[in-house]
Amino acid sequence: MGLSVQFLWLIPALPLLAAGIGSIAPSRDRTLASGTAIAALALSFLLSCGALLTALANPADHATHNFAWFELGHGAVRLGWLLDPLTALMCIMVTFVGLLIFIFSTGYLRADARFKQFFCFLSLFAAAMLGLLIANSLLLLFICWELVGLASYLLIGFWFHKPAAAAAAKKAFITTRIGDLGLLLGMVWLYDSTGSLLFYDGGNGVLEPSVLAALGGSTAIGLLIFCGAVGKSGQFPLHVWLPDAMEGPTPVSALIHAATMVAAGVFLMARVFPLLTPDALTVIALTGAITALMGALIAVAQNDIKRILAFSTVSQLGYMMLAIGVGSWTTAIFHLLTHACFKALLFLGAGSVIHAAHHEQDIRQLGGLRGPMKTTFATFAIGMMALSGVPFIFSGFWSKEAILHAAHAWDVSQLPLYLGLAAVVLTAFYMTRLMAEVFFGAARSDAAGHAQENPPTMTVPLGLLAVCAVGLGFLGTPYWPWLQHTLDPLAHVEAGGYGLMMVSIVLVALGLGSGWAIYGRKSRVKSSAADPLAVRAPSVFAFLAARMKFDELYAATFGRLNHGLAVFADALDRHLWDGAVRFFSRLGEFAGVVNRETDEGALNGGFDATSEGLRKRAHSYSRAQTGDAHGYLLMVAFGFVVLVFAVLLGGAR
Amino acid sequence: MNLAPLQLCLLFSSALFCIGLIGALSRSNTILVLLGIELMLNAANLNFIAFWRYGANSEPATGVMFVIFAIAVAAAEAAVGLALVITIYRHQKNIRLQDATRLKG
Amino acid sequence: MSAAWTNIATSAHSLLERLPLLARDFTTDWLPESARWLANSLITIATVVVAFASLFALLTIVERKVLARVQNRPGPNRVGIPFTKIKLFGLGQPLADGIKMLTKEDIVPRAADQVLHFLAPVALLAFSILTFAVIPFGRQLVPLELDAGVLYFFAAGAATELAVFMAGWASHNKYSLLAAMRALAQLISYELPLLLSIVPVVMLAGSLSTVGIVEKQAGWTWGFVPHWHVFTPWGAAGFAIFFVAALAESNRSPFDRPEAESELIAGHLTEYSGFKYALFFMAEYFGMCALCGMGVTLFLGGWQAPLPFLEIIPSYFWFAAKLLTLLFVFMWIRATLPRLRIDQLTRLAWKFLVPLALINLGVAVFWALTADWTGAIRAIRWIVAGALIVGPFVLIGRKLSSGIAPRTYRYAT
Amino acid sequence: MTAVLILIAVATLCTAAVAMALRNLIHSALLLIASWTGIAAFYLWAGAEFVAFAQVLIYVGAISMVVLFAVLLTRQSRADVAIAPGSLGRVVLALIAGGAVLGVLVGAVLSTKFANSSATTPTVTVKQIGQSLGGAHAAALLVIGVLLTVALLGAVVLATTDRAEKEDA
Repeated sequence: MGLSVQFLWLIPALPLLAAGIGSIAPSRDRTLASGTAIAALALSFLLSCGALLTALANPADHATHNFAWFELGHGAVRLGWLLDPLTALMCIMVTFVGLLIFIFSTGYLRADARFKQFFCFLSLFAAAMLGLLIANSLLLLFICWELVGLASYLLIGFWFHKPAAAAAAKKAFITTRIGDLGLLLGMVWLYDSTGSLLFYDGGNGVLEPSVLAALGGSTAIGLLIFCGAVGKSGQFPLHVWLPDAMEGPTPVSALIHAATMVAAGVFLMARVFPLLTPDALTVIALTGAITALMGALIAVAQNDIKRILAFSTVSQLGYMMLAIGVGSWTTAIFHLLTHACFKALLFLGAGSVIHAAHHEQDIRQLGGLRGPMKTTFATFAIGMMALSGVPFIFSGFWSKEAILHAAHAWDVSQLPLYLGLAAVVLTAFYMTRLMAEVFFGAARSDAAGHAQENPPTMTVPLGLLAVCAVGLGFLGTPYWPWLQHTLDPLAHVEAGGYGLMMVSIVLVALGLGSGWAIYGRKSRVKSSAADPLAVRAPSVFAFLAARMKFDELYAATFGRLNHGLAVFADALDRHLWDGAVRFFSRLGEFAGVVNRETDEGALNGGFDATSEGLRKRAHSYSRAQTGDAHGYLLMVAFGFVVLVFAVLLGGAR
Repeated sequence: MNLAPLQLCLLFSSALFCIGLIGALSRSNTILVLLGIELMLNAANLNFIAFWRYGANSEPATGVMFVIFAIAVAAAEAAVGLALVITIYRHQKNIRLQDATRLKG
Repeated sequence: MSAAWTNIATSAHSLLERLPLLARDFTTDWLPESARWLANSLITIATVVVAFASLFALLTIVERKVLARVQNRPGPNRVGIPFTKIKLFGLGQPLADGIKMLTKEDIVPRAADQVLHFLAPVALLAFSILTFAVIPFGRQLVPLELDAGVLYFFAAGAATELAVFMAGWASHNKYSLLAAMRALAQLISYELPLLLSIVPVVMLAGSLSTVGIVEKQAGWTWGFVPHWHVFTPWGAAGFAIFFVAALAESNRSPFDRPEAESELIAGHLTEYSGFKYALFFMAEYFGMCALCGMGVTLFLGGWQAPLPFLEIIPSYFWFAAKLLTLLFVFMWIRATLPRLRIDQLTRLAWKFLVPLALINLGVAVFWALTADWTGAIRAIRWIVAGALIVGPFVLIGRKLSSGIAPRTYRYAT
Repeated sequence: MTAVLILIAVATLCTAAVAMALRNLIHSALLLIASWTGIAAFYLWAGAEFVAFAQVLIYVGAISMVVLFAVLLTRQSRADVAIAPGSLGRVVLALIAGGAVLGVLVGAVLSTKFANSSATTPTVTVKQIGQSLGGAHAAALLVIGVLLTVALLGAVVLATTDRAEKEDA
C-alpha cells in the first residue's frame, strides 16, 4: 500500500483543509474543530506510512513530481514534490508527534475560549511543516518555511493578552526573519548560478552531480542557506527567541519549539547537504558545538521548567548541527528523530505538570509530584534518561553516541568533540536537577500540593511517546545502522570505538551523580531557599541565569544602533525634507495669489462679456422649441415633401 | 389602369401612413397621437412585407425578420409612450398634447 | 396471437381511426374538385362547433351534478323527456335551460353602448371557436394544420380579453367596468406564465405546430411509460403552471374574480340577459375546453394512447378521454377551493408562477443539453432537474407564505 | 388574389380613418384594433403566417390592453372619453400636410417601374425564422430582449406614483 509521489501533496493538503474548515467553523463547536484537525492529521499519518513504504522499496531513489507554476521570462518557475526516505521519515515523525500533541491539546486547552482558533492554527502549522518536508524546490520550501514562521507567530502569541506572549511572538518572528533574509539571498544566488531551484530534476536539479560540478562549490551560498537554519533552529547567535517562545501554550512548545519546527533548520541542512563545501561545514560544526555547550550551560541555571527544556532544545539542536558540520547528516537526522520523541515527551510531561499545578512553572514552587502524578513521573523519567543519554536502552544514548563518533572521526578538528563531551555532562546534570526539584522532596506551594493526575487524553500520548523514546534508538545502533543506511546507502558508520563510548558513559554517570549529590540527596525545603550552586559560585550562576546576557548585549549594540539611526532619520525628515517642502508650498501659495489677481481683474471681464453674448443668442434660438409636438411633426411632414421636390428639381432622376 | 400587386401594396401602405399622419397631426389627445404614430409604424411594416413578397429576394426571411423586430420595438414604444401619457395626466390633469409644453425653451 | 388476427385488428383499427375522414369524403364525393375543399372545410367547422356545443350542453349538467355531489346534495334531477315520466337523472336540464335562455327578454340598458354591447358576446364566442382550429383531435383530425399553430392558438385566445373589456365597458355599469378591469389585469397577468410554461415544450419539441408536438410524444420507455411531456421534470412543472394559469385564463374558480357574484354581482355579465348571456356562458365553456385541449396536446400526449396495446382504440377517443378528465378536474377544483383575493391572485402570478416558469425554462435547457446521457447517469439527470425545480418551488413558496398564518375561526368550530 | 388584397386594404383603411375621426376614444381604440387585425390579415395574405400571428398576439393582445388601460386611467369622468374636436385650423393644416405627403408617395409609387417580380411566392417556415433569429440575427434578438426589459422597467417606473409626490399633491 504505497503512496506514489504524484499524490504526495495529499499529506499537507489534509491538515490545510482542516485548517480551512476550522477557520469557518462556529467558535462554540469545539468537537468539530478538534475532530477535523485530529482526523486530518491521522489520515496524513497513514499516508505518510504509505509514502515510507514506497520510499523503502528503493531507498537510493529520489522520486519527484515536478510541474510548472507560472511562466516567467524564458522559462517557467517550477515546483514539485520529492519522495525519498528522508522526506518519508520526517513526515511520519511530524504527523505522529503532531497527532499525539493534538490529542494532548484537547485536554490541555479544554477550558480555553479560543479552542477552535488554536486547532485551526495547529492544523495550519502542520500543513506548512509537511509542505516544507515534501518540497522538491527551494522556493516551495521557502514558502512553507515562512508559513511555518507565521503559524509559530500565531501560536506563540496565542495568549496575546499577556504582554510577554505578544512580545515573545514578535521577537520570534523578527529574529527568525533575520535568518530568513540569509536564506532568501542564498536562494536567489543559487537560482542565479544554476537557473533552477528544484532539488532533483532528472539530472538538472541543484543537488545532482552535474549541476554541482558546474557550480563548483560555493561556500557563500551554503553559509547563506545556513543563516536560515540558524534562525529557525535557534543556533548561536540567533537562539534568543527560542526560550522566549515558551510563552505559548505548552503543546505549542512541544510541537513547534521542540519536535518539529526547530528541526526544520536541521532538515534543511540535511536536504541541501550536497551543496555545502568543507569550509561551510567547518563553520556549521563550530556553530553547532558552541550552541550545544552554551545551551547546556544556560540550562543549568534556569528555574522555569519550560525554559530549562527550551535551552536543552537549543543545546540538542547544536548537536544536530554539529553532526551535519562533521559531515554525517544521517546521524543528525537520527538524533533529530529520537530527540523529537523524547523532547516532545518531556514538554508534554512538563505541560501535564503545569496543567495539574494550575499553571505554576517555577521549579522552586513545585516538588513532590512523584506521588500524585505517577504516570507523568514515569514517562518524564524515561524522557529525562533518554535526553541525558543513559546507556543502552534509551534512544538518546545511541543517537548522541553516533554524533560523538562522527565528531571523533572528523579530520579537521577535535574541538567540537570536546565541546560536545562537556555538554554531555551538563545535560545529565541539569536534567537530574530538574527531576529532583520537580518530582522529589515535598510540595513547596499550594498549587503543587493539590496537583492531580491528568485525564487519559493527556497521559496516553505521554505513554506512547515514552515507548518511542525507548524504542527508536535501536534503529541506528552501530551494530545495525538501518536508519543511516536507509537515509543514505553510501553512509559510512563508525562501528567500534568502544573507548569513546566508555568515556561518554562515564561522563553521563558523572553528570547524573553530581546532580543527585547536589540536588537530590538533600532536597529543597523552602521555595525561597537559594540554589546550592548559586551559593557556591554566585557570579557565574547569575551570569548563566541571565542567559549569558545575550538579550542585553543585543539591546546595547544592535538595538542602540537601530535607535540612533532612527533618530538620525527622524531629524533628517523633520528638518531637511520638511523645510524644503515648506518652502515650495509657500512658493505655490504666492503663485496662487498672483494668479487670482490676474484672473479676477483681467480675464473674467472678457469671458463674462462673451458668455453674455452667447446666452442671448442661445435664448433666441431656444424660442424655436415651442413644446408643440404637433408643430414638430408638421414640420417633419412638410420637410419631407420639400426634400422630395428638392431632389426632383435637383435632377436626381 | 394596370397596377402590379406590389404597387397596390405600396399604395395601401402609403394611404395607411397618411391616415396615421393626419390623425397624429389633427388630434389633440395624446393617446390618439400615439396611436396615429403606431399606424405609421404599421404602414412601414407593411412595406417590408410587400417588398419581401414581391421584391427581388436576396435572403429568404429578411423582410419577415425586420417586421418581427419592428413589432417588438413597437410594443416597447407603446408601453413607454402610454406610461408617459399617464405621467403627463398626473401632472396637468388632462392629456391634451398642446398643453404639454412646460419644458419649452 | 396469430398474424391473421393481428392483420384484422390492424385494419379494423385503421378503419376506425379513419372513420371520420371517410365519412366526410363520402359526403363530399359528388362535388366538383374546386368546391370540395370548401365543403370539406365547412363540414369540419360544423362538426367541431356542433360537437363542442353539445359538449357544452352536457358539461353544464355534469358540472351541476358534480358540484352537487361534492356538496352532498342530488343536484338537478327533475327534467327528463318532456310529456313522459322518464327523468333520466335530470339529463334533460340543458334543453330546458336553453329554452329558458332563448325565450327570456333581451334587456339592453338605455345608457349602454349599443353596438359594443351587442358585439362583445359575439366576438368572445367567435374567438373562442377560432381557437379550436389548431387542436389535433385525432391522428388525422386537425381542422387546420398550421406551421405556427401554438402561436395561432394564443393569438386567438388573446383576443378574448378584448371582448371581456368590451362587455364591461359597454354595459355602462360601474361594477361591470370594475370587473372588466380586474379581468384584464388577471388575464394579462396569467397570460405570461401560460406562455412561459409552454416555451419549454416548443423548445424541446422543436416545433410550433400542434401536430408536430403531439407526434414528438409518441412511443414508450420500457414499453409502458409514455413519452408524454408531463412525464419529465420540466414537463410536470410546466403542466402544473399551465394548469393553474389555464384555470385563471378561463375565469374558473378559484380565480373567478371577474364574475364573483357575491361582490361584483357577476361582473361584466351583470347587464346581460337571455341569449347574450347564454353566448357568454357558452364562450367561457368553449374557452375552457380549448385550453384543456391545448394542455392535452402539449403535455399529455394529445391523442396518443397511454399504453401500446391500447392503440387499438381510436386516437380521437383518447383525446376525448383526456379532455374530459381535465374538465372534470376543473369542476372538482371549483367545488373544493375558495376564491382568491385580487392581490393574492396577482401575487401568485407575478411572484410565484412567472419565476417558476423561468426556472423551468432553465431546467428544460439543462434537459436538452443532457439528452445524450445514457445508462445510470440518467438518474443523475433526473435528480438534478428535479432538485432544480423542487428547490425554488419550496424556497419561493416559503418566502411568499412567510408571515401568513392559517386563518383562525373564533366562533366556528 | 388581388381582389382579396383590395378588400383587406379597404377594410383596414376605412377602420383606421374612422378611428382617427371618431370622437369617442374607446371606439377609436377598438376600431384601431380592428385595423391592426386587418394588417394581420394582409400579412396572412402575403404568406407571412408567423408575422400575422405575432401581429395579432402583440397588437390585439397586448398593445390594445395597454391603450385601453391608458384611456381608462386618464379620464376624470365618463364623459371624458368623448374628446373635444381639435381646432379647425389644425385639422385643415393636418389634411394639407397629409395630402401633400400622400401625393408625393403615390406619385413616387406610380411613377416607379418595378421589375416584374418572379412568380414564385417566397415561403418562410417557423423553423427558418427561428434559425435566423438564433443565428444571423442573434445579436439583434439580444438587443431587443434588453430593450423590452428596459422598456418594461421604464414604464413601471414612470407609471408608479411616488409616495412623497402624492403627499405633496
